Amino acid sequence: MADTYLQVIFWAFFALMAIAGIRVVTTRNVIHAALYLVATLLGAASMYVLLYAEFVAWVQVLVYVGAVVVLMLFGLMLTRAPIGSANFDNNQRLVGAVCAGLLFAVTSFIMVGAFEGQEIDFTGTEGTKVQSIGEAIFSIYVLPFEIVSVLLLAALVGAVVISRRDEGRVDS
Amino acid sequence: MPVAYFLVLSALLFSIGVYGVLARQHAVLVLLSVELMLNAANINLVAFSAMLGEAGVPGQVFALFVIAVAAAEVGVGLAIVILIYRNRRSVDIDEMSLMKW
Amino acid sequence: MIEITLTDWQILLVKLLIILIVVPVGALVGGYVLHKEMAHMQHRLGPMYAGGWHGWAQTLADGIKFAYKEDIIPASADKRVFSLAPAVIFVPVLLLYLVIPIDQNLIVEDLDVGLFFLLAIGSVGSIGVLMAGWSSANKYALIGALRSAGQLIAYELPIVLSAAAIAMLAGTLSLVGIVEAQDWPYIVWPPGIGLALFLLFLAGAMAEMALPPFDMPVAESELITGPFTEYTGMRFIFGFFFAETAHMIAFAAIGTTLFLGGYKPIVPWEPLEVIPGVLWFFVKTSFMVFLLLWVRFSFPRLREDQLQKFAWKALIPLSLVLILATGAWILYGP
Amino acid sequence: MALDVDQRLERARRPGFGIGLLKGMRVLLKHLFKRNSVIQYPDVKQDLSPRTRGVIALKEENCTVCMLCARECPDWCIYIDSHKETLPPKREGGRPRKRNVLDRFAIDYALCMYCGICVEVCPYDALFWSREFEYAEYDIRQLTHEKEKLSDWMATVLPPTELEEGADIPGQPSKAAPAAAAATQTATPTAAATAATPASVTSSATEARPGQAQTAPREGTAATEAARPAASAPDAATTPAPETAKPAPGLAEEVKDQQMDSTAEARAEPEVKRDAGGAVEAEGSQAEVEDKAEAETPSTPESTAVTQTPPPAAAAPSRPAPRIEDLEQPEDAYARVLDEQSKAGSSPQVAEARAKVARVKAERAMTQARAAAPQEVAPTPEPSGAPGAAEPEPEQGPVAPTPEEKPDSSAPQAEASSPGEDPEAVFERVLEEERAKGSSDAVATARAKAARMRAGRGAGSAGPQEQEGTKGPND
Repeated sequence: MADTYLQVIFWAFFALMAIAGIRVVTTRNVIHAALYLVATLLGAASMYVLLYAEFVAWVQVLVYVGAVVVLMLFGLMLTRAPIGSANFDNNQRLVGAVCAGLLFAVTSFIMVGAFEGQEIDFTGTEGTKVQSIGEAIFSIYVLPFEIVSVLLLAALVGAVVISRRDEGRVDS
Repeated sequence: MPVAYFLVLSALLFSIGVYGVLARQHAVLVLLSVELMLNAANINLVAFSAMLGEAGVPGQVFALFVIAVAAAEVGVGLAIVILIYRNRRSVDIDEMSLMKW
Repeated sequence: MIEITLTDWQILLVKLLIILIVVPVGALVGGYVLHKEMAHMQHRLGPMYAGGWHGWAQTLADGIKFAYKEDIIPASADKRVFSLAPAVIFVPVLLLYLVIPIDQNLIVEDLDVGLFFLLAIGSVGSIGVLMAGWSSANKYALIGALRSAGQLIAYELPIVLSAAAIAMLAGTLSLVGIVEAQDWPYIVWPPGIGLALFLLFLAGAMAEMALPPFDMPVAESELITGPFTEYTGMRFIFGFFFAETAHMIAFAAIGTTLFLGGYKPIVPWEPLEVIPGVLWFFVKTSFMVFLLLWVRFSFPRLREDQLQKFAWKALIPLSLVLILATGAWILYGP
Repeated sequence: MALDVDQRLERARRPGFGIGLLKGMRVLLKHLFKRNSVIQYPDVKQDLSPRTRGVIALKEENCTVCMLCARECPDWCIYIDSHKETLPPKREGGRPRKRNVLDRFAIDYALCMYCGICVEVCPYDALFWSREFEYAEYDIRQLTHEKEKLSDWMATVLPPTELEEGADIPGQPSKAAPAAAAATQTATPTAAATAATPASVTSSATEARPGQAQTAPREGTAATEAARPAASAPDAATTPAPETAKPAPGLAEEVKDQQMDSTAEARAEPEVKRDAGGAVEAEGSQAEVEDKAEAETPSTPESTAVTQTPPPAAAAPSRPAPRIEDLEQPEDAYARVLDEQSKAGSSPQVAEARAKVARVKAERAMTQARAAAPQEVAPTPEPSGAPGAAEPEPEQGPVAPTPEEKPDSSAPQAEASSPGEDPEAVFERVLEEERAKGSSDAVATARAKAARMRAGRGAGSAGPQEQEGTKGPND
């Protein structure tokens, strides 16, 4: 019974994500692309909630929607984001579509075949507690965690260095 | 619920991302497509984590790492895009052949 | 005794309905308080006519007036994005109320990651602001939206970090758990750190809501109302005024929950326990609203570069230091 | 003082980081609980000051179409149209008279800048300030208000304010009159001469001025003021040409005397309001005169003083001068004020300054009382002297230094000397008087010398001074 509800919800979000995802790569307006990406990301967050991974879901919303997409929109508006449509595609559209279609066919065929009959059991689970995630990060995965933090620091410094105007040099 | 559903969703998102990377000219749009692909990977990780139940916590941990890396990538990527835009008044990656032989 | 048995879904629906009623009413009252407090602090009277007694119905009248106004969408605007933006701004604010514990058991959903939910949902609104600014096809609106985005990215960090310090102290992300973990001299405990965290949170919250002195995105004198320049009627109300007031009350409630001991009595004294937690919560939230408005009316607007400098050079380093201090307190404190 | 402010600012800036922010918030909190002073305008109307410049009202019957207002208006916002009417001669065989009839009087309030020059300049009291201010229109063209509207506003013109304590009562001889004469140096000699000869005032002119006669004694303070009511009598149409009715300074008394006899036939009842309005004007000018008299150097008032007609005997109803014994000793006053001020929490500098002022006032009061005492016993009998002329020490103003420091030139010479008196005698007398007053030798000698010089020039008495000194130290 509960599974039927979940299935309905899943397919609804599946449809949302598929449509929004396709619009991200086909729309002719950059801002719309970013906004469709927001829809896709929120759909993904909903999927995480569906999978009882609440913490990941909210991290997704906080980092992706709250920061990454805002940054994207910021960058788009700083560069050039006209209202109305423009062509942002190159002449590899057909090639890309064929590649993507093939990829989708192959990967889904393989994965569906490989995980045939594997079920996610939602009954009885309370979902993953934040505590267990925290314990995992700070015990087994503390090295990757530290590496990620160094990576973030490097990215921060790098971004500042790259985008900073050199003093005294006039930009074209 | 079969885990295959989520895997199909993930595959779909990833393919869409691949198409975007191949067919888009605008640098920021390419970045967006890369985000799509990363998210596809995340859905996979979380789905497997849910499938494994209590043993699947590392899946979520890795999803978090992916998100962190994606944030770093976007930060640096956008910085580069803005720098290029400032220098060339264009964000068309097909025109960026400056470093080509 | 009438027994009402409701299924989980029905309970959830009732709760949502209550939120849907309470939040707009709260926003109206909040708007009235805003008018009145501002007026009296500036030695004026404020609204005095609508409704008879001290203009109590002023915000209601405003709302009705806005409902009757023509909904104008600029010709060169991006119509879909333009119409959607107010909803993207308002709905997250509404969602904030879902996890705030009004009393120990009076909460729509006690999420395991309630605090995180608040922070995450609170940051979605900026997408709406960017949408509104860009789709208006108006330079002021776009500049306002960009300022808003920059401000949000900068001030999200102090909020998140101060909330993280609170979570460290409480040892949980659940808001009920955080309230329960707080002991009596709520805000001043641990000494110094608590108050500093509170101030940090206050500054970040005011910036996040784009309240003066951090209201550069909507600076009336420079950018008219920034991203909302082109909005009229109900869209303006929901995107701007309602959202602002509801956001303010929500942040007051969050501040109460995180720092002022939520629904607990002000002092741990036996007779005070009789007073229901809802009342304590209400009193403390009102105080927070008053405080936010007080700060808002006291100070002039910063400049955009001062704002960014303040965030990156003062608040964020300070919050990092405070996180360290909190950790030290947990490890070595009593 | 400047240093003090700087120091205070410096002190205010000093406290630590963030204190200023809290201070700002404290100010707002204080205001939150302060009683609100907002007046809810459309419901509650503010009690505006009597001198509010709301709108200019026109008293149509007073207007003689002299066009002064229109000419003086800096904005040229007054429009006047008129025509001439010929009236039959008043007496058999007389000349037919001509009279201006006002057709249009309009003020464009969209242009008017409310400077009030028209009100000031109107010689016949036809324009008044009204406190009315709610005359907004939907069209800027409708802001040009015609005389009907302007006349309607007359109803909103306030009666003149109460006279100040000690001021002259209309209809009684003015103690200010001689002082005012000092200020009317601009009066032409001929006018003055006319004034001196009562015969030149025609009976018809007096007849025509019942209203003026009422105000005249007061109006004597300034020639132009006195002239106003003449034409403002309601039956001005029947009077002879108004020009002749203009009295010269000092004429007032004559006019009045004659009026006493001929009041019976005064056809128009004196308009109380208008007259009182004149009184207000007179008061204003009187104050001006006082100011002038204070600032005047001794030599200035001479030219007019000679033409001054002798005032009635009842002149100078000055308040009795305080007795010396009742006055506070200057040093006592100094100590008392210093004490009071320091108790009230004033800063030392302020307290000291105020105490000094008090001392100066006390000293002055002493001097004046001393001088007034002998005068009351034996008033100076000079016929041509103004009543106050014998009053020696004029008010110096609050900032005056102690008498010893007083520069000689700033002390108006109040000592009267009748024309023809021997300069040497004047010298001796003034010297004696000054000594009696307690002036220092140098001052006394200097004043005496000045008096001798004036006497030598035959200029007669110095400017008669308002007897302000009698107001005592508490003004």
